[in-house]
Amino acid sequence: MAPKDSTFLGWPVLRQLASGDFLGRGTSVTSRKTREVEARTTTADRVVQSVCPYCAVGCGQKVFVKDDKVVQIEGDPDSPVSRGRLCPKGAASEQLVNSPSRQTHVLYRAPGATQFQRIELDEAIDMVADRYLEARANKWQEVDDKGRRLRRTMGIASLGGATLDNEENYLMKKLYTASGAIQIENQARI
Amino acid sequence: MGYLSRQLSGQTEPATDAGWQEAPRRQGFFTDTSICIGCKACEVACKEWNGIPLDGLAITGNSYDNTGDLGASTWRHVAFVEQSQDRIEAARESGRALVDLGMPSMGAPAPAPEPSIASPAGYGTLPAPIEGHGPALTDMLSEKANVEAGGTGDYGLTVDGVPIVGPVPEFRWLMSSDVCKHCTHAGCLDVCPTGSLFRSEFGTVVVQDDICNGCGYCVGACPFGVIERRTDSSVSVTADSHVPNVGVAQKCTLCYDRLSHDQTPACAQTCPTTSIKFGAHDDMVATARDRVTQLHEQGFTEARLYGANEHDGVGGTGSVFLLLDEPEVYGLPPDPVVPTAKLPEMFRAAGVAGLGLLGAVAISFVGSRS
Amino acid sequence: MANADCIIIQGSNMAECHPVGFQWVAEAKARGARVIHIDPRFTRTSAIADTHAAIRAGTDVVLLGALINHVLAKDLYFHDYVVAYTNAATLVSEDFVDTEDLDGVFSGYDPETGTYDMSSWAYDERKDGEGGTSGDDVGGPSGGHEHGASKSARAAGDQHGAAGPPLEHARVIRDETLQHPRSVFQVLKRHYARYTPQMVEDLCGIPQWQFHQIADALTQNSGRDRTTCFAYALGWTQHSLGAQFIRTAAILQLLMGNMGRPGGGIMALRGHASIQGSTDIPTLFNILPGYLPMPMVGKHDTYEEYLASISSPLQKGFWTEAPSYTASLLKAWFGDAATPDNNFCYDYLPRLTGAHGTYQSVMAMLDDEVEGYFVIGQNPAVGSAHGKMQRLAMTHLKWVVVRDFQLIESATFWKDSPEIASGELKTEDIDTEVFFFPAANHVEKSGTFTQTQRMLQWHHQAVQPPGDAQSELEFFHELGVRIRERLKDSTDERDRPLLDMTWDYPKDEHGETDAEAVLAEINGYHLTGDKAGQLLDKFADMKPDGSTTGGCWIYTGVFAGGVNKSKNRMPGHEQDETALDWGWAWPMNRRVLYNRASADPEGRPWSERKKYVWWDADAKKWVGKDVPDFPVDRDPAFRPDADIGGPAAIAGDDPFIMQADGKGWLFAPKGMVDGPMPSHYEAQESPVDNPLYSQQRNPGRLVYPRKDNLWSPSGDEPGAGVYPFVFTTYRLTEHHTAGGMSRWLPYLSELQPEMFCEVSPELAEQQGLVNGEWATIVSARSAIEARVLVTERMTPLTIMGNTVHQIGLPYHWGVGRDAVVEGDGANDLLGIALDPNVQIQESKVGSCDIRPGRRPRGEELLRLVEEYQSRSGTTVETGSQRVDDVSSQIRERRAATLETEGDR
Amino acid sequence: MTTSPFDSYRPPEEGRRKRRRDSGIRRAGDLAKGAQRSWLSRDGGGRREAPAVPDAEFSSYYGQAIVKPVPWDHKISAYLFVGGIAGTSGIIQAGAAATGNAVLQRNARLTAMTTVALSGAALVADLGRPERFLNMMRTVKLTSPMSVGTWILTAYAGFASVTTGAEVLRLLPARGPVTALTRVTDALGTPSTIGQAAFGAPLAAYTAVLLADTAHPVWHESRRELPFVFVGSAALASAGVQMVLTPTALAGPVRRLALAGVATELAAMHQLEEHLSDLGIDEPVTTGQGAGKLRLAKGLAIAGGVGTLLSGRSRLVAIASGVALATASALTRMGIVEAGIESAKDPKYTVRVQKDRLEKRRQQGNTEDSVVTVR
Repeated sequence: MAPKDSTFLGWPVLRQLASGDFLGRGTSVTSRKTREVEARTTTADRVVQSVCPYCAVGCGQKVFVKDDKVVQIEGDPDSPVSRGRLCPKGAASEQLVNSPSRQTHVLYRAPGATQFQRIELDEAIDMVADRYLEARANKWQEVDDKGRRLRRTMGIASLGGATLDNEENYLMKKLYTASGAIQIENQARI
Repeated sequence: MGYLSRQLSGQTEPATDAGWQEAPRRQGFFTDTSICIGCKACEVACKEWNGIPLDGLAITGNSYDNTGDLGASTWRHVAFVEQSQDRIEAARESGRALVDLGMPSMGAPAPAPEPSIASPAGYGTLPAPIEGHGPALTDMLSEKANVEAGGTGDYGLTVDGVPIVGPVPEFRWLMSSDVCKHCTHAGCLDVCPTGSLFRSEFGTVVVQDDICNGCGYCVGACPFGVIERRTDSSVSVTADSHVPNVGVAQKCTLCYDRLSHDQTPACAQTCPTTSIKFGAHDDMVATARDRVTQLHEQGFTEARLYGANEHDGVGGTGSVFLLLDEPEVYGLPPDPVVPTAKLPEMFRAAGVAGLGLLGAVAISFVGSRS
Repeated sequence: MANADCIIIQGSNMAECHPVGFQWVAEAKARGARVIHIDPRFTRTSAIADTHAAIRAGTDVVLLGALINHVLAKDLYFHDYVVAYTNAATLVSEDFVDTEDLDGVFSGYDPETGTYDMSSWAYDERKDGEGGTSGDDVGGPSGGHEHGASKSARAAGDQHGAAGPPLEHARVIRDETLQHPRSVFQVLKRHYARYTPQMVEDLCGIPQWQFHQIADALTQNSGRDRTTCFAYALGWTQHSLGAQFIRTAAILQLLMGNMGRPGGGIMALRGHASIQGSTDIPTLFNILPGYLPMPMVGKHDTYEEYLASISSPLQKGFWTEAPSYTASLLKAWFGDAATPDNNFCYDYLPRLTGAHGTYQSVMAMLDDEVEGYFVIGQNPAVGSAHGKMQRLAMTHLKWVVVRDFQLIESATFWKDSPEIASGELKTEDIDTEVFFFPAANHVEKSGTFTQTQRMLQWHHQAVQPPGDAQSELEFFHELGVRIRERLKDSTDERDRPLLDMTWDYPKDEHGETDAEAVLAEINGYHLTGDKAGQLLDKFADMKPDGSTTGGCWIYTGVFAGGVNKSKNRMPGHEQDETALDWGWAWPMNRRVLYNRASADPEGRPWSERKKYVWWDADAKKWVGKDVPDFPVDRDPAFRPDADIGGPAAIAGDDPFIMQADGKGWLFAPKGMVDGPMPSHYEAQESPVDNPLYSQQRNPGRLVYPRKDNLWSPSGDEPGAGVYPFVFTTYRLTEHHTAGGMSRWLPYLSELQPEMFCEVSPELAEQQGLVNGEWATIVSARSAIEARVLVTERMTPLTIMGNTVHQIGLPYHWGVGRDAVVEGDGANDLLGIALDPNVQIQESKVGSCDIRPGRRPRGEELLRLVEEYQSRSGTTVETGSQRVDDVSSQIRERRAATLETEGDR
Repeated sequence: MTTSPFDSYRPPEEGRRKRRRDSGIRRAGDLAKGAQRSWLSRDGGGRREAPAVPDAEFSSYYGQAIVKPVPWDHKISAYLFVGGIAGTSGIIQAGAAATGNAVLQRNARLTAMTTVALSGAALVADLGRPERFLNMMRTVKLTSPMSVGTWILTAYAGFASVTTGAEVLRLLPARGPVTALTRVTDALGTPSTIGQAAFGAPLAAYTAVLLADTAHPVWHESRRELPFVFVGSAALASAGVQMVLTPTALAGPVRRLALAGVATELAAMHQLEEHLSDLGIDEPVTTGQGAGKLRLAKGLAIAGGVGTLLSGRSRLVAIASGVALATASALTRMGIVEAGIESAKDPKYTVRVQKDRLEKRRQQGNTEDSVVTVR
């Protein structure tokens, strides 16, 4: 190991003369930072196996976490689907997760308002729950014109799901159906 | 000077020259452009791993290339070239001409290898024999003779007597992922006055951004126009809007940090079609030669290697490419020579000039003793 | 796919949209496979393919039909396979009349409703049974499944969606010589007789030599020891007869014997991480989990009617177990409240009265019939057809909930949509309440995605979501809890489902709903007996008596033995290429559906090369590289009694076990609402007259004539010249759908920063377009601007002697202020015309004009669009009539086929 | 043209769609022309607009540069200019000392110190990270003209400070510390004077190598001529300065030096242009911005030379000539720098030189050293 850069003996000019690297190309000119180089993939606290969130090929991803922050996402060589490879979108997953412009607060826009305003998550869910039941009641259809049973509401529609987990789609369909909401769709039909 | 010139050109083991005792095998890339699909995953994976800032949000109108060229904030660049038939024929012809020139064959030309999973065939590759089925090269030749003799295609390779394989395509779209060449004799490295650029134990050329003082000399010394000094016009991609290493020379490090921990470089790891291959340099060169041989055997004489010759102007490149047309079509120099190769000559000329100056002054003072 | 000897990529740009999946194509190529790309544009896929054929958008049925004709006429089909495994030998009812005889419609067409009575398409039967129940209603069960089923499932002709159309029994008449004029084989032959190479050249613009090149590649690489694989994507589905495109390929693949075999099949390349899962466990209006239909009023009023409509007890296959699947689902949902006496709360389910798809909903919003809208991980303002209608509709809502990572255009439409810019809308006048909830992403929650080959993969949570961000699981569970809380004292009967619904899920250490518990509920449990409380091992364990639960029968087995198999992660290099120990594929971890077909009728592999699943005579069971998709101990020689049904009725040589007759359907007696065999119709908007029939467009398509959904004239209709060019929309590698996950990321944005249009040098010359400058594209709906990319990758086609120019438009950009890059949205040009089977809009082809320069701003934009409309004489009626005029005698003949139905 | 057994394998010509377009349709080359438009310049790009390249001569990648120009501006020209003056002044002061020309000696030494300080400043100012200029001292890189130059400059500055110190002390009243210091400078006087001269020559000459040791065609290809251009330029510039500062009676040697400098520079410059035009890359030095400066420089050099020759003994003419010569040198440096950067920005220079020499070698049957191989 070469002496500390700060010391006189660490002066590359002397290291040039001392080492075989007379022209100062390699061993003699490395800085301490270089000699102690680390990789995010090796310093991570844990590695979690995940799946790419973009298209439906289902490429395997390895998520590297340090201090409870995602520091790197790359292809999982173990995956027989993708063999560790990712497309540009998959390769950008880390940016998707840590995007500076990502929203982390609930925003509310009142009727006619020109701006969003922040509101509390808890309050927001309550507001939605109230409106959900109101819309459900307002547009409730118990029977059709022939008196046949419909027991549904046309007041609520939903779009989306192809980017979600199966478990999430399951709960959504269950809740909507039990509420009588039928206008449920997702990207499969876009 | 003798010692110096030996260090400045010709075949050599760069890591050893740089003082690395028992260095690992030299590492490098082989980029097979014939199977590149231009997805640009390499560009993104590289930027993501190395935290490289944004460099521009304008469309260029140059096919699908909105990156432009390699630079301080672009360490992988995918080139897109659209060509119609006449250009393809020209490329095929120029490639054939190279064969006729008796290009260095680096020992016995490798026999055409059976296509293997390791190296997926790509652009225009003809069907290879599958367990006796399917058209083999010989099948097609006999087929041709057969058809010309008024016979029918035994291998069903013909439409109305015209074989359906291997024509010069009417149009083609070349894609090629360019990267730092990690030259055996690296101009950028040798002209660096601070020792910021250094030769790693893997034989790669790396910038130490904590050392570089941004003199910019390396920029002019690179025969491939790879390295560049980062300006403050780069745009941050992080929340703190910090742009790293402004005023410092930047280029591909061949993921020195990953290599140091036995990991594949980000670009090679992500490449969906293994167009970018990574490994020991001589293995890469061998693979490259097999591949070009395979394509030639199949009649695609436009295929050629770039940088696989350790006798060339930069002593061979650490990143070897398989191209399908002349280098300049991809924005690569056709005969790169590292400027430092001529250093002894330059110093000699400067020395003479300097002595001349001394002499001239001396003479001007002759007989002017007051 | 890597095992294919020839790969035909059509209606997909695989290398660009699924680069990593494309590695298998590259590998097949390395092994010597031919790769053929058929697409309107020369794309990055074409660059690697051996052959690229530039086809006119929307004419795929002509090409595929011609291939069918080619293999039938020249006897190039896989005879043994076709006879044994398809319904080629089956006789069709005497009542059936083909489009060839009715000038563009099949028998049973009702011009009033624009729908078919399918009874005349039925098989002929040994004993006289009544014809089947009338066909699916519009957007009936087949909908979800059509787009949902992937690959072989669809390829096998399994079009009947939620088990869709039952056959009363399997007593069909077969003529194994295929000579009988009413045999499916002969019917098919006649139907496609006019689909010739010449027709391909004239209509698709593909020269005949190239057609032969494709045909030879296909035929030489199909048969006993070679297989060809088709890959398609939205280039096929997004048409007014998209489902029929896929059917045509399915027919072709069945004829070539490429179904249920390694390296064969039809691969659906899908665009979202769990789009397969979101149809298996649907957030779709028309189906329940496992492709069980949503009850339709009038058709499914009682539980019995409902079950009967799914399958008849006498038909073959696993759909006869539908009562078990349904009961288990209802038990999973309504728990103890669901009992045999109340039909497991079947009446809790709301009823459909027709199609309630996203486009119908949007039009309902415009009529103020919808109050609230949940937009979850989707960006309709940019990603849905007719963006303007989408955005206007949202301004009619009382409230909208948007859940996403970034402030997508659908969350900010009220302040920066194009309509604000054009003055049509004023922010202050928009009374819609907007709730934006930050969503958790894939590394911030655990759960399963189902990828395009039906494989479930568990993704583990890596970190906690930031700030208010939540998973949908957490949000909707919490919403449900609070809704139930508000209703807990309700005595209103309509609230019973919400209150009886099972909604108590364990929470993980972070207090969040445990996704694994939900997956377990989906898998299902034994409720009674010695196994009570244990997870089900297979869907065959489900019972119709309420003694089992299970939220989605096809997913049952993911928890076999109580182990979450979606977490299986045995490295690929440690197992064979089938990789059964990575993730879990439905059904029962089968990787290739109907793989019984990979062996000959006697159960021997068709060839050593294509060995996959075969009958081990000694062990008396099916063995091989994959889980047999067949009763494992069913002897090939077994022949069932015609009077029994269900799995027991599957003969030893009936590979297509989900089909009512166990055969692959060359002719669909049921399930396809717009015809038992695909016929070519021109797109809703097309510069070409349909030369095959006087019927220009698909008579079964869904059109919505309204002032805000106009169609430009087609073919030689007056005014068609005002919109002379064809445009097609598509994706780029560098972006993702409507951009919500890509246009906010600098690294992706810089790779494709601006909206552009691709035009041929000829078109550029003709219209004065300059590379890199601006151009304005005008359709009957809207006008957008884009940078011009002049490229020889776009080729003018000669169609029936005329030059047809096509324009390529990526659709990733939207007008907003929040994204890194923005631009006009190509989807704004589109109108709404839907495929009747699957309710998918036609977004792959439309008519437009293109001119140099930027589009006008403000109101001027509207003027421009109106000016074009009036110049072309476009009205609400244009392009909206269902049937085109035909001779009176044809009209009578058509009517006759309908009356016969009436009489029966 | 048959290039392989397979090329005869073709689908029938008739009925084939021709992708090949008739003339007048844009191709890659034309696209490059399109690339000239202003919208190309990237916001936040720091990118150069690519000049269009005629497709006929050779193909390029959308006309983009192959090599990147050094990120240098006229601070470097200034460095070359003052560095040259410093170096030569260092020799002049020795000559003056040897010939006991005290006035010339003092002026030369003060000039040397000032200019060497300026050159150092210019060098640091041109760095991307000026605060790190000391890293130049981190290593001694014989392969790096800039490193070698830095050490030359340092050594030179060391000697110069002693000699200059001596001159300064001489101007001060001899008492107290001054006397003590004078003793030191006297002791070091002679070796310093010689040292300064010894390092003066390389200081004036090495900058030619600094430029030549790059991939800029104009600089690299003129590597043999450039040193002589530069020493000539340095000589006439420093002589010019002394003609301005020093009474004509004492300026005889520098007038002779000026003439020698003018002669050398003109001759070498002529050689350089000849050589470049042989290579077909002389445009940057014969036409265009840089070339304009070079022509002007030539004119001023001749004028200054003639002035010196004819009436160097007239103080006014001497001053005028001196100024002319110095300006000429400055312009030469700027012209060379601009020409070199221009030759890097346009790929045609890079490609032309390389293809020609490649072709020449191939004709000689030498293919062993080609970067392109086929096996």
